[in-house]
Amino acid sequence: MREVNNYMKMTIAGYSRNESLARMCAAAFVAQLDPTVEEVSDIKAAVSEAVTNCIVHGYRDTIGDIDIRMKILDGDTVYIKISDKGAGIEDIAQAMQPMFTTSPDGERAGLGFAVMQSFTDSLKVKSTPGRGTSVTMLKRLDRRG
Amino acid sequence: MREVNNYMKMTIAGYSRNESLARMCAAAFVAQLDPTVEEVSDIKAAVSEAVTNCIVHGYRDTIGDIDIRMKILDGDTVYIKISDKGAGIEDIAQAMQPMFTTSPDGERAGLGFAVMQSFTDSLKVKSTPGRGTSVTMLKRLDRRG
Amino acid sequence: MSVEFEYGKSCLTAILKGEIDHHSAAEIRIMTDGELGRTMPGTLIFDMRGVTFMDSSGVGLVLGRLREMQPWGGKVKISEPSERAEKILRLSGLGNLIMKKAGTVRNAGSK
Amino acid sequence: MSVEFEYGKSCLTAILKGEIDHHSAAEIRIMTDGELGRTMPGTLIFDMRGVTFMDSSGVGLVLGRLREMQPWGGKVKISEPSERAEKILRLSGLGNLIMKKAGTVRNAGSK
Ligand SMILES: Nc1ncnc2c1ncn2[C@@H]1O[C@H](COP(=O)(O)OP(=O)(O)O)[C@@H](O)[C@H]1O
Ligand SMILES: Nc1ncnc2c1ncn2[C@@H]1O[C@H](COP(=O)(O)OP(=O)(O)O)[C@@H](O)[C@H]1O
Repeated sequence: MREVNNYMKMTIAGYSRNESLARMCAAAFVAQLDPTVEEVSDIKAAVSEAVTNCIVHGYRDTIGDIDIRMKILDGDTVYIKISDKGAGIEDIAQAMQPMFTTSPDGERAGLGFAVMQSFTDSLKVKSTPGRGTSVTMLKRLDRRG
Repeated sequence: MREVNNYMKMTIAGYSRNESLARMCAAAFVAQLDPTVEEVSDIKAAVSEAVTNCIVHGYRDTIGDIDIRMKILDGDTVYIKISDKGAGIEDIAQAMQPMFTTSPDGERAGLGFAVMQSFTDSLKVKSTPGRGTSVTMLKRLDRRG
Repeated sequence: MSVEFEYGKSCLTAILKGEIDHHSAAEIRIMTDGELGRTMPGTLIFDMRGVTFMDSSGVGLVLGRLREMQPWGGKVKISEPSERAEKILRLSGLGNLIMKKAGTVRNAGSK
Repeated sequence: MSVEFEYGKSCLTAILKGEIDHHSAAEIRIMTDGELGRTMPGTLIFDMRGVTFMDSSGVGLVLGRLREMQPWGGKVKISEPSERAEKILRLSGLGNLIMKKAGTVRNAGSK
């Protein structure tokens, strides 16, 4: 793996069709670190969950901006911060419990945070009700070659 | 083709390895319009030229931020604006002439603007010496289906 | 994402191809619920061999269909998810719905 | 992007695979100039069959090698560029360096 320092930030509209856009851009960003297929899949899943949460819970029936920041730290760690300016979370500890969901239509499994947690090395959630939510994830890539 | 309204903006660091990042994100953004392979290639080439110019001419031996904005207009037209805060261009008309280049090492062909022009439907260049340059391109996609 | 349906004896198979996220899960749900309402199968099989990406929306999709089929006591099975999809399904306790390659689609309805 | 070199009678072939942009062109240039300096071939062939993307950096790459080979009067040929790469090469008047499938790599050196 080459030592790389890099960053990118992007803002996408909170349409559900942009979930795949976010995943693809995240995968493109980490490509230069020569990650394994598994590492790319982990990052895509984590990004997908975080972006979906902004759309489904943050903005609900409205369309708002989602900010995605990515950085490479120490040449081998991917930093990902995804934030919205939507509804926010009242009780973060409760929200992070596996199977907990406030989704009314029953189509959410309450596993978004669980997936983010199990597919990255570190997850931090900040939120202010009425102001928005940000999740920050770190993923260390295996040093190869 | 589906009627789609969408937008995205991103900022990338002016490292040459991010030329491919910019192309991939642009391709991912237009994917939802169900474009032809040729249309995607046209857009990738145009984005690649504009981003390369920011890196090579705008920032030269320094690393600066490159802004990329994309929008979908009228459901079938891709709007792309790429800008830097670098050196700027003294004489835009001269710069846009095919084969004109200020590249000192002779590895540039002076065809960046020619490619942008021939692969998109509209190209506008704005620049202020010492302040930076922006190129705005429009590409109409074929309506299919 | 594409969905194709195959009908067996009291068994509906939804062959999923592509990526399952919140966006595409909504499309799969609408199409699948249409078929479920018409055919009321004893078993719904999600054939996941062609799924290239799945996040927790896939779990929501399965849970939602289980609920949908409750009125007539229908079951859901998941056929050949990728290793990664399986990991996510197991996170939610849906591991017991998974059919591996050995237990093929044909004898799933009787299980 | 990857570059492989093949040596023929007074002919060096650089087999390019992947994407040619300003970033990768720099890598190709360094490797190719190393080989050129060692072997001083009469003809350098860029084999572009495996090139999946090319912007005007590819033209700069060709022009730069033409200049590099000027001291000994070497020539550059471009073998089987894609339709799109060809379009860009023709924009710059390099169309006459292109070898299509009919004129194969073998007899290019004598042309
Ligand atoms: N960006 C967000 N904005 C507001 N609420 C959120 C956000 N992300 C998560 N939540 C809250 O946390 C809960 C659990 O999230 P998660 O574990 O991703 O499961 P799910 O998305 O399936 O509900 C959500 O149901 C919601 O109440
Ligand atoms: N973003 C930019 N900042 C400063 N100068 C630029 C920029 N883009 C283009 N130019 C000027 O315009 C010239 C022509 O550009 P172009 O047609 O892309 O050819 P090339 O990049 O091969 O030089 C460049 O050589 C440079 O002088």
